[in-house]
Amino acid sequence: MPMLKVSHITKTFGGLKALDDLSFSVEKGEIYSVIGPNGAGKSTLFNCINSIYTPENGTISYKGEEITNLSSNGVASLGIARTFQNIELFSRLTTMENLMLGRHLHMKTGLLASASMWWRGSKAAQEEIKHREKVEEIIDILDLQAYRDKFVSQLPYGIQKMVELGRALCMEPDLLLLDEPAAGLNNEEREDLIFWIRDIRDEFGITVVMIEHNMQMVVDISDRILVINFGKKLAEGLPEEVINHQEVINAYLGQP
Amino acid sequence: MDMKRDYYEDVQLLHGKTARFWFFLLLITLASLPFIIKGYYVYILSLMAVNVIVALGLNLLVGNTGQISLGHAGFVAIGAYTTAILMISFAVPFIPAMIAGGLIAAFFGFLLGLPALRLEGPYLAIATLAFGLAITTVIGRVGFFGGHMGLSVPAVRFESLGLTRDESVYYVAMITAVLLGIFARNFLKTRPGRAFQAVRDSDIAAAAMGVNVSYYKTLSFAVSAFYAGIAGGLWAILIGFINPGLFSFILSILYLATVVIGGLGTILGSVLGAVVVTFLSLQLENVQTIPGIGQLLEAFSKQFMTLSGLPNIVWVLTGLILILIVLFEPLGLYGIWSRIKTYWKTWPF
Amino acid sequence: MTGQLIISGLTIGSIYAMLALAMSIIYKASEIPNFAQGDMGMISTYIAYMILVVHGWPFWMAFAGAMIFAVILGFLFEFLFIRRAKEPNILNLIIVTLGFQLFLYGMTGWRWGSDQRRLGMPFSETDTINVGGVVISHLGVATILTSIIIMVMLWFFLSRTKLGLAMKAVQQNPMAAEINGIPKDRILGISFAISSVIGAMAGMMIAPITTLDPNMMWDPLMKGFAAAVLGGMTSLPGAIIGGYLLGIIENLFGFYVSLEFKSVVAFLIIVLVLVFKPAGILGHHYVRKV
Amino acid sequence: ERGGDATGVTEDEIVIGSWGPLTGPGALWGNILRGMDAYFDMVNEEGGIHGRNVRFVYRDDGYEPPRTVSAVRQMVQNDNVFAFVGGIGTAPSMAVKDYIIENNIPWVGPLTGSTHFAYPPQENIFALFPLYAREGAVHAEYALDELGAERIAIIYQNDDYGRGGLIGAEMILEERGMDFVERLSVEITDSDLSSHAARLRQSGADMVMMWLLPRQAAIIMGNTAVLGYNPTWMASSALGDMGLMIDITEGRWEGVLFSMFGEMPYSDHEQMQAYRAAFEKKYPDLRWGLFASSGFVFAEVLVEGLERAGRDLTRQSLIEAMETFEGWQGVGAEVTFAPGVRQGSSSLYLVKAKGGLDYEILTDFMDSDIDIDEAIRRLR
Amino acid sequence: MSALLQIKNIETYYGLVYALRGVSLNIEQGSITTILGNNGAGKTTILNSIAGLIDDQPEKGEIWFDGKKINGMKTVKIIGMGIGYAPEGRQIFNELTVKENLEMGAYSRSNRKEISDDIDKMFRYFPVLEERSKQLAGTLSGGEQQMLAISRALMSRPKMLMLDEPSLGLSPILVKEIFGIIKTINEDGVTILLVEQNANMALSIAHYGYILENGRFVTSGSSEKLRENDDVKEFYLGLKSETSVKGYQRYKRKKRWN
Ligand SMILES: Nc1ncnc2c1ncn2[C@@H]1O[C@H](COP(=O)(O)OP(=O)(O)OP(=O)(O)O)[C@@H](O)[C@H]1O
Ligand SMILES: Nc1ncnc2c1ncn2[C@@H]1O[C@H](COP(=O)(O)OP(=O)(O)OP(=O)(O)O)[C@@H](O)[C@H]1O
Ligand SMILES: [Mg+2]
Ligand SMILES: [Mg+2]
Repeated sequence: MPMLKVSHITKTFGGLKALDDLSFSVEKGEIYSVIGPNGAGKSTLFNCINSIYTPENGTISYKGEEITNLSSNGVASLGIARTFQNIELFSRLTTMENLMLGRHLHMKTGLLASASMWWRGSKAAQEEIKHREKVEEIIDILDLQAYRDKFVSQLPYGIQKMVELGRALCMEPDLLLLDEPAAGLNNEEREDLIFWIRDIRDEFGITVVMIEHNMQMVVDISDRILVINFGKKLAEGLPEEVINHQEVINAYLGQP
Repeated sequence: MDMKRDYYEDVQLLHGKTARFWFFLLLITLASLPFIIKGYYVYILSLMAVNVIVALGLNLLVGNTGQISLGHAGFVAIGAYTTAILMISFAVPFIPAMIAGGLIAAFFGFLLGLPALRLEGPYLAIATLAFGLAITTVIGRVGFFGGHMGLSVPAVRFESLGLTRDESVYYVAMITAVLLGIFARNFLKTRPGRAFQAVRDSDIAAAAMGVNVSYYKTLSFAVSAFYAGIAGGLWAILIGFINPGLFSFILSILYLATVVIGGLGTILGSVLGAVVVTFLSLQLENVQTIPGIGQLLEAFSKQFMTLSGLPNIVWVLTGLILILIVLFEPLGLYGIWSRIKTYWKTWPF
Repeated sequence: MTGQLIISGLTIGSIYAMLALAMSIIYKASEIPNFAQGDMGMISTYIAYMILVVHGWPFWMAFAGAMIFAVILGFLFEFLFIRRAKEPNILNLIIVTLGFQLFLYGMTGWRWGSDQRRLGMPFSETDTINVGGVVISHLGVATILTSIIIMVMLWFFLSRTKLGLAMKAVQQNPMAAEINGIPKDRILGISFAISSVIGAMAGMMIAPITTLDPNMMWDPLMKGFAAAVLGGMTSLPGAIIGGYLLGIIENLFGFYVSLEFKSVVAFLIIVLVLVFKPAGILGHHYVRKV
Repeated sequence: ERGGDATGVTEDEIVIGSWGPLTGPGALWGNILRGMDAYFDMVNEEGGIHGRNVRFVYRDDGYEPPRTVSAVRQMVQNDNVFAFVGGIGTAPSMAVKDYIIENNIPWVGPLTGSTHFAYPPQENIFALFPLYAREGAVHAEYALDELGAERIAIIYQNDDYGRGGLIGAEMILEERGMDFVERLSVEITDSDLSSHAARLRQSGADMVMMWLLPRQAAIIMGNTAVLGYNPTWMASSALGDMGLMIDITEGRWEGVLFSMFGEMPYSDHEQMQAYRAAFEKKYPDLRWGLFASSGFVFAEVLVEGLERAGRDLTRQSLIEAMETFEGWQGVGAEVTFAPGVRQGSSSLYLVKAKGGLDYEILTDFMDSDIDIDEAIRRLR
Repeated sequence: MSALLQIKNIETYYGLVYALRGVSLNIEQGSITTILGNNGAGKTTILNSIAGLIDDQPEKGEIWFDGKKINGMKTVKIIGMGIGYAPEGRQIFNELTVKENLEMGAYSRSNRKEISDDIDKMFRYFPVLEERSKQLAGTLSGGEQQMLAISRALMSRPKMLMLDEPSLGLSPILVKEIFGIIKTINEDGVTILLVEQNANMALSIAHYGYILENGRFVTSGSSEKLRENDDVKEFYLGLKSETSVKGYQRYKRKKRWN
């Protein structure tokens, strides 16, 4: 059973078909990249998967279960995490608080429990402490120690991207959707990112679906690549197949 | 890295000896004040405590969840009327009546939270304004609620504890305010509070983290209304008389102003805002009696304005103070406070 | 009777519509609902009263004087207060407008005392025109016409010049507006001035009916705000339609159903409309894309 | 020196307190306080009361009950007020009533015709303002008996004041087997009354009773005039400030009947003229009218009480002295108090407005003996 | 050639954060100058300081543009002197259409004919914008927004154009094109200040380059010279010989900057 299966989804905006009868599936443990020209419908695809949009046609299923009509938070609770192209951090919170929000689904403290947090042993305090440990782990992995108590709106662009990745990791998802994670990173930082994404897959066993325009990176780490154009599948396959595909070169890569 | 930090420190109510010292000093002061100061000031402190409670709740909604309410006086009204009617018609003792008032207000908060799910900005402002208006209109029309005439609220007095009426109200109000303040602080530090703020900053990302946005939006309305309802009950026994006119739109706006000039999204801001606004609203009229300034104002009035209009100086000053605080300190009184704190910490550098 | 009620509704609705226009102009440029709007109009009306009644000068001078005063007041408000806001956020600015409202309210009471006063207008508020059994006062006709003329003029002005677009740009992203060379401050100043003038006209139109007094604009302002929201908050025709609708609903409901609940019901209807159309009748609901 | 509570009384001073709106929507009534202030100045100039001057403290409450509560507490606890006089408005007075009773502070003439202050009688409260319900009844009787009105409508403010008038008149109409042809309530915030006007015209009433604030009275008269509908208007004493009403109704006030509980402020009554002079001397920029003169009407009674209480002034001695009033008359109606009787006066007379400040007095002081208990029952 | 923009030793703070620690920079008329640097080095801060977007900053130093001192001036004035700016995060007007966004870019100009010609020119650069010209800009895809932001900055026909990571989010084919476009614009006489993460591309079109680290320039020079620099090679161009190993960042070669 594939981890994620998208079949025949269509999403239109006014007259524009952002996704047009698109189908593909992602296997567990894969790093699967989605590429395509600007405006091809890649982000729209992600938005359909995590239910920000509902496609007009077609179905999306996750581990065999249909998720097309769930709410966004419902999708998240099944173990699908994502990052955003334009950075959607909680801007007036600190890095730490942003990351703790990644733990939201794993925590249970309700209003009453949290109101009655009076001593170390109280339920809310215990839970905070426990989940802080997980968060610190992610902080260590992503080298975010220096930014722990900074407000995220004051962080440089690249660090914000890392915090967003960290927040998604804190959810301990099974499927991670990354929308242009390397945009705005320099060479060195991108290298780091490549390691991290590999680690994420190898050590945590998370399946990764990634949208990215940096071909070097895409080719480097993808198991398979999907190319879409005008919302339709243009090509799908192994990296070397795809980058040599003539239509992909014409529409997306350009002549070398 | 073995130098593991104690994560409890971050959520601990009072971290460090100094914090504990000041907090207990504050509690002791609050507890002993009624024996030191005159009755009128005890009354003012009680009034401040009541307004602190409203501000705490409203700040949760406006500052932390990012929703506006121009109808908070409506929740205060619900709390006040529930408390009063339970006490008058059903002989319920004050404390349970007050809690019932809070709960019923919370229920209405939940109801108002539903349309609020779809609305934002001025649209939400109008919806909440309409709510506040509807509550007072209905109360004013229905004889059971005392109509426009209003209700006299029974006095509360804990005689067995040897307290006078003023002292009784003072202690209930103060204890409630401190408790609710700590509650607010506790859930802002933990999961529900973070969810509120996530909804404020980006509802889309919040949902992607698994935060149920609708639930937290309505919850925040309900909790905020609960605070207002409790404050309503306290206010009712404090002034001893309620009528629909008390809970006007202007009052809602004053609450909002309290929160903003105190500092959005902070507990201390709510407290400072409520204390300062209450104080100003009671004391500003006395500028006319300050020697020197009083004569100056009179002379000015005679020359350019009217002498009989001079009492309006209260509004002029209130307006200016609101403007100045908000303009020059976007974080409100809380901002001023934290600036002073950093100044002392870094002094003399 | 229904026809009569609709006409009376239109008359008061025109006042709401003008205030709604005034509100939405500022909102268009800054997302601030200006709660000082009403009292800015009120104090300008007092100026007209001073010129007309106290000094006994002709009406057109009073009118001109009030309008000039309104322009200056609008500019000054923006220049002295709105512009100075550090890291402005909407709530802070709303409180600034409230502060200014209190300030003006206090100043008026201080200067003119608490007696209600009469502002005479060249249009009689009791001489009427009779059209098929439906009567409308001269003042009523003038009020309705004024509201339409203002709307049309504004609409032309904003759509024919860059100003309308620039206002929207400033509202949506003040920082981006500045880096595109759009003079944010000047545009805000202009919108405050325009809306102050419209508010002053509303004040002068309503004062002969409700008497001139420092409290006269609060209720109409709330209705105007509600009307603007009903119309869509940024749409000029929306503001006019919202104002008219509100006036008419109030009158019909007051006559046929209940006087006691007429204001509340008007508001509740607005909320109902909003639940189905969260951005008002002519507003667009923009959904943020990620 | 006799025992008893003499707070606020010193060798040469008596502290008297009051409150009312000097700002805000009710600021119009503020002149009552200024009238009182001018009156106490006058008393002090003439040598005070048994060698003591009155020190008058009054505070602005903006007609908001919570502020009244603060103001009264401040006056009691910080200013050591001996007694209160006036105190404007039903709701604000209601808010402080229990507190003043608890502290047994003499309170003469709350400025409200609500029944809450003398029914049941309170030891320390001496009500002077005619009950709204009585006033409504007087109006109805006059309209029916003297004017022969057949179709009567009423437009009233939806509160204690308006509803008081409504119920009083209604009780008289019921006695005669009649009913209002239309009863319309007005909210204090209403600024458009055209649907009220339409309903009035449709009712075909030949007489309309008006229990409103001046502003709303002007609005409704304007709105009905547009419709070409001109009934006979009969207004409560709260609308009795002719100077104001003539001005804001643009002369439409002419011909309106309204009631008064004291000498007309413009009358040539000698004492009233003296009061007017005193007021205009103290407040040259203020308009003399009903509100200012009411201040004198009410404060006069308190001062008479203080005179009667003698030099040994205590709260108890003042209360006892107040109870000796029997048909005493200053510039207001006759005042009578007794143990268990705390509504000191209740009669009014009717006036008809003519052009400008001219008026015609239509009747002597009149009273109506409606069943107060029944009125109270209906008001609830 | 003379210096169009001159920055003399500016220092910029965000509250207590010391972001620029004495930065000096000369931009020759008609040149393309690029600033490279790590995340958080302060690149955006330099551009914002020039544009006068940070309140009361820079704290020290001077900025001269076109013979006039511009620090302390209002943003609108500075922009009005002939600076176009496509900022970080695009900052488009979300609820205006694509076309309206472009018109706002030309706010300071009044010749309608020329403006509409220029809009057509932008549509030639980025044909997809023409297809989307009536769409609300906020609903554009990320890359489309980026194209819009660049076009909008060009609409004022600036003397100097500041671009903050223009290639961000663009497809490979467009990245190539965009650098081509920048070159064309420059050849039309517009001076360009370019902040980029794509150091390869940036250095391939730039005349001069500066390397910023921690709020200071660590090295600068002509782009040829920089491309020869070992540190630049390793850290910015990614021309390392050894294959990377996991945990590599902890054992980085120390930068020396000669
Ligand atoms: N809410 C919307 N309303 C109208 N059009 C939309 C909306 N969302 C997306 N579009 C359009 O749909 C198309 C696909 O957008 P999408 O964001 O999915 O592109 P993308 O593949 O992510 O591109 P990029 O690489 O530039 O981010 C674009 O042309 C965009 O303009
Ligand atoms: N508003 C702010 N408040 C406080 N500090 C800030 C603020 N904006 C930026 N900083 C700090 O200033 C420094 C420089 O930031 P800047 O955004 O200029 O970096 P950058 O070089 O543009 O990075 P990137 O490549 O990620 O865009 C960073 O350390 C950042 O944390
Ligand atoms: Mg995208
Ligand atoms: Mg940057």
